Amino acid sequence: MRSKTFGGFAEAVADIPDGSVIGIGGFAAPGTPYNLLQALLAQGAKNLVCVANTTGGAHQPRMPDIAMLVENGQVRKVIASFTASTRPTDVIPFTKYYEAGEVEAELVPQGTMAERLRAAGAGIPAFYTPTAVGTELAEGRETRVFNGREMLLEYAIPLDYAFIRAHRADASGNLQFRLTQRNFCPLMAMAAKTCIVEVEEDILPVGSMDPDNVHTAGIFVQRLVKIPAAPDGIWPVRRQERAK
Amino acid sequence: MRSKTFGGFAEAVADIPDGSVIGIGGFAAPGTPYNLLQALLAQGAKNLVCVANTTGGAHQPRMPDIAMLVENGQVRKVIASFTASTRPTDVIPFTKYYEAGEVEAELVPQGTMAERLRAAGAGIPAFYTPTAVGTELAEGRETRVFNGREMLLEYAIPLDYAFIRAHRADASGNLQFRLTQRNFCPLMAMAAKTCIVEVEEDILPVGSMDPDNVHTAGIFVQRLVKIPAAPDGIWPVRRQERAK
Amino acid sequence: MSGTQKGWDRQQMADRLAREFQDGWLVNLGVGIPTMCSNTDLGDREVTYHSENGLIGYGPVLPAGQEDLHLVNAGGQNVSLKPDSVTVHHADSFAIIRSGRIDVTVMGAYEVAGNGDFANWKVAGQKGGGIGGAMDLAACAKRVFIILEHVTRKGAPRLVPTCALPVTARGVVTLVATNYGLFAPTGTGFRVVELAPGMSFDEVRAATGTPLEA
Amino acid sequence: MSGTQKGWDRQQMADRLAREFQDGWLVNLGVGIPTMCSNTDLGDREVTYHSENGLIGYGPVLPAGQEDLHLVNAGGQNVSLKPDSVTVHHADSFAIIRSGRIDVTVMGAYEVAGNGDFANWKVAGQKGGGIGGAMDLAACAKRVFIILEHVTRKGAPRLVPTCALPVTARGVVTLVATNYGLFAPTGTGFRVVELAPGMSFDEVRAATGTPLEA
Repeated sequence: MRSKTFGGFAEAVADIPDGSVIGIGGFAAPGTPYNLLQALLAQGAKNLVCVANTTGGAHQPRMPDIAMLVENGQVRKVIASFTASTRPTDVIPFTKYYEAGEVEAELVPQGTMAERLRAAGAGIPAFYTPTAVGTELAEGRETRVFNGREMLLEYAIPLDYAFIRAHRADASGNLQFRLTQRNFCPLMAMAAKTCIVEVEEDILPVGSMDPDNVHTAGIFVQRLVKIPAAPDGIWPVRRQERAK
Repeated sequence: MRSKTFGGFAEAVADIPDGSVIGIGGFAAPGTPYNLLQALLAQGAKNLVCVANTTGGAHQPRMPDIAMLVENGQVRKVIASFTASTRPTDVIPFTKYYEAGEVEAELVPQGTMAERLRAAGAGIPAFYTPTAVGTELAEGRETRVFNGREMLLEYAIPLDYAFIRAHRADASGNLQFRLTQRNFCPLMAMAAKTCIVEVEEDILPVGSMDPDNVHTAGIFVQRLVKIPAAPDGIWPVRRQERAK
Repeated sequence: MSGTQKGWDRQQMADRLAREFQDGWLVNLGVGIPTMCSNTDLGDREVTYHSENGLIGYGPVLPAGQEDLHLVNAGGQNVSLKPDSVTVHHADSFAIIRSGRIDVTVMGAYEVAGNGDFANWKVAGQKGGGIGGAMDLAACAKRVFIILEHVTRKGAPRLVPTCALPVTARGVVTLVATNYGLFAPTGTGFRVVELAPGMSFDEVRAATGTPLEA
Repeated sequence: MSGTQKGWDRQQMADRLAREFQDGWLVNLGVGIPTMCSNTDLGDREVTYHSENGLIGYGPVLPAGQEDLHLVNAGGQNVSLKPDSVTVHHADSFAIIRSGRIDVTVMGAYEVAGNGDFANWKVAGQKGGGIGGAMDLAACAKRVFIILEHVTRKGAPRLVPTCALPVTARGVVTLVATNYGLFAPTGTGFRVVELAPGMSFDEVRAATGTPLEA
């Protein structure tokens, strides 16, 4: 079988065409594929649809995020559970471009987004959920009553690519995440035609993982890149270390 | 918090009322809750609906199975992916009662059954699937076209009780399964109001499990019973050991 | 509490709601003041905190320098593990929420109506907003507790007859803590469950935009 | 193969289909003869065997006395692990199937029609049947290969114009191995891909219940 291990991030994202739908894992820092995002900024593909929990925060210093792809003119549409902060004083970088009409956005409740990604990965085209019934998000959309409760019809979100970050991988692409690093990553992997993973630890030989404790099976993973040590690779640091 | 550990199987199933919907985990031997099934045979609850992959096989010696509950007059209906063998020569015990009209059955494709259980555990009342479209199982039922493909509407299967077998448990109910023991067990646990687990190893103190490698979280588990050594507990044995 | 205190501060609002938590509950705390519920001493009652990013059971935020950077709660704070903590992916985490297993979700809000509607994801005139897990939690948790200041900075009531802002969910709020007290929606207004120290019923009623029962 | 051989035996039918497997394929083998595909030597091509009970990657059946009783394939046989094996629960296992990631599923059948329909879950006059994972696999795998005897014990053809038995899925069969050869559905009949040793085209056509192209 062809090796899944790529030598660098540029090589791993080189063939991504304009117009791709890309899911980007991560919730806060854990699981966020900063290195792949940075490589995509350099690669320059345009008219992208980005699916992620957020577009990036208001905090400094900024890490590579979707808002930077927007600033770079690469994004047509974002599907996310936040397009603005809930604190009016916390203006996130994405909002400016969104309010100026330079990018489209689809705002989706977080659990609905997770389930729509899972549905894509599970061959389920659509499902019903109680979330968002009676809200602005459900206006003009199809609902149906089950057991006396109104439910909203939601559709799968299939991805062309998934960008995720994992703690460990073996050469066959079997992945393990650490603590809350898992979040959307396994769902994005399932939903994508091509899943690209930045890996924190050295890539292990096949046979190193307990078959019962693999979080994403290698059949969902196509490309692996080991993250080099800083400053060549991007690694989150503690707040007081950032302040130094 | 109240302890989840019960002293025996009889005690763990004592309060199950007539008419309950009970999911029974297992695929072939692994994960099958033989001890809980035996306790339910003794307990005697009637008009049960049993949800499981099979009703039990044609092989001898028989282990406790759903067909025995049927023979014992305890079952109103079975939901399963097999109500007969695909080999006409392999007549399973359930078939006799089913053909005589003594029990109802709903035949469900295995993947659809798994997904309907997961849906119940995930608060999804219904979903669409390509499986069984164009077959006898879809006759008279609602279908809908998504992306040019006809899909069948399927409903969640919520359970009153789940009976499952796990390899390891800690006192908070966190579970680990071994190899193909997992099968339907985590889905039945999610789908049920009350999940009862027979556990192979000694029940571990809280804090013994890696949080990243728990297969079913304790919040889905209400009752644990350690399986005693044979002959007090039921343990599958290898074929040539059975022949002795 | 001193005799000169008037109303509750943020921690006191959180404490008052946290005292409603029952032994064995699975509790989801929203970002901001609701997080402060985890500081409340519940005596011998044990609750499990659920964070929608796939963390079932977590402990206090760790001090600077001791954080595990792989471990955050829904607010992005570096929390700690408990002995029975479990991590799952986002679909499994929201399966817990959607299947009704969260005993209570505590959230902030811009306004709450007496019919149980509330709004917390979009301010007036804004394009887009911040939903996160709030709509799933609000629609599916067994109980929805809201913490908010009783009035806006301009003095307008936040307990209203009908939400003017786009709602997060309809008819779901079961209990509301403000700096003026604890209130329960009645369908057509609110009932005072408890007044904060130094607050009179008439004073609170005057600051409430919808009928208030004693 | 000796000059006196007429047709293929069970292992040869399995071998012939297995030789179609390409490097890197994810393959699901049904109970019975299809399982024998895993005995075929594929040279340097590597395939991964998927079993619907949540096993991704498995090796040969273990001899008596060496079985791990926690490890079975879909046929209940005690198979062995491979270095990259992964176990998942049933919903994740069928997510793999339903999302179209199985490159080929190989199944037995009672009959196959030239339009790609096939039947393998219910015999005539039976109440109920045995579906297992067959409907999910047949509806969703990229390719459906069928292995069956060319005729019934009574000599009736199993390659038919229309399935008389209730179908498992419609229009999905891509390749059929019988003891008489290898056949591809054409929509209105079958085309001979290869004849088994000792079989003539006319002989096979006479035993086929629907048009056969050379």
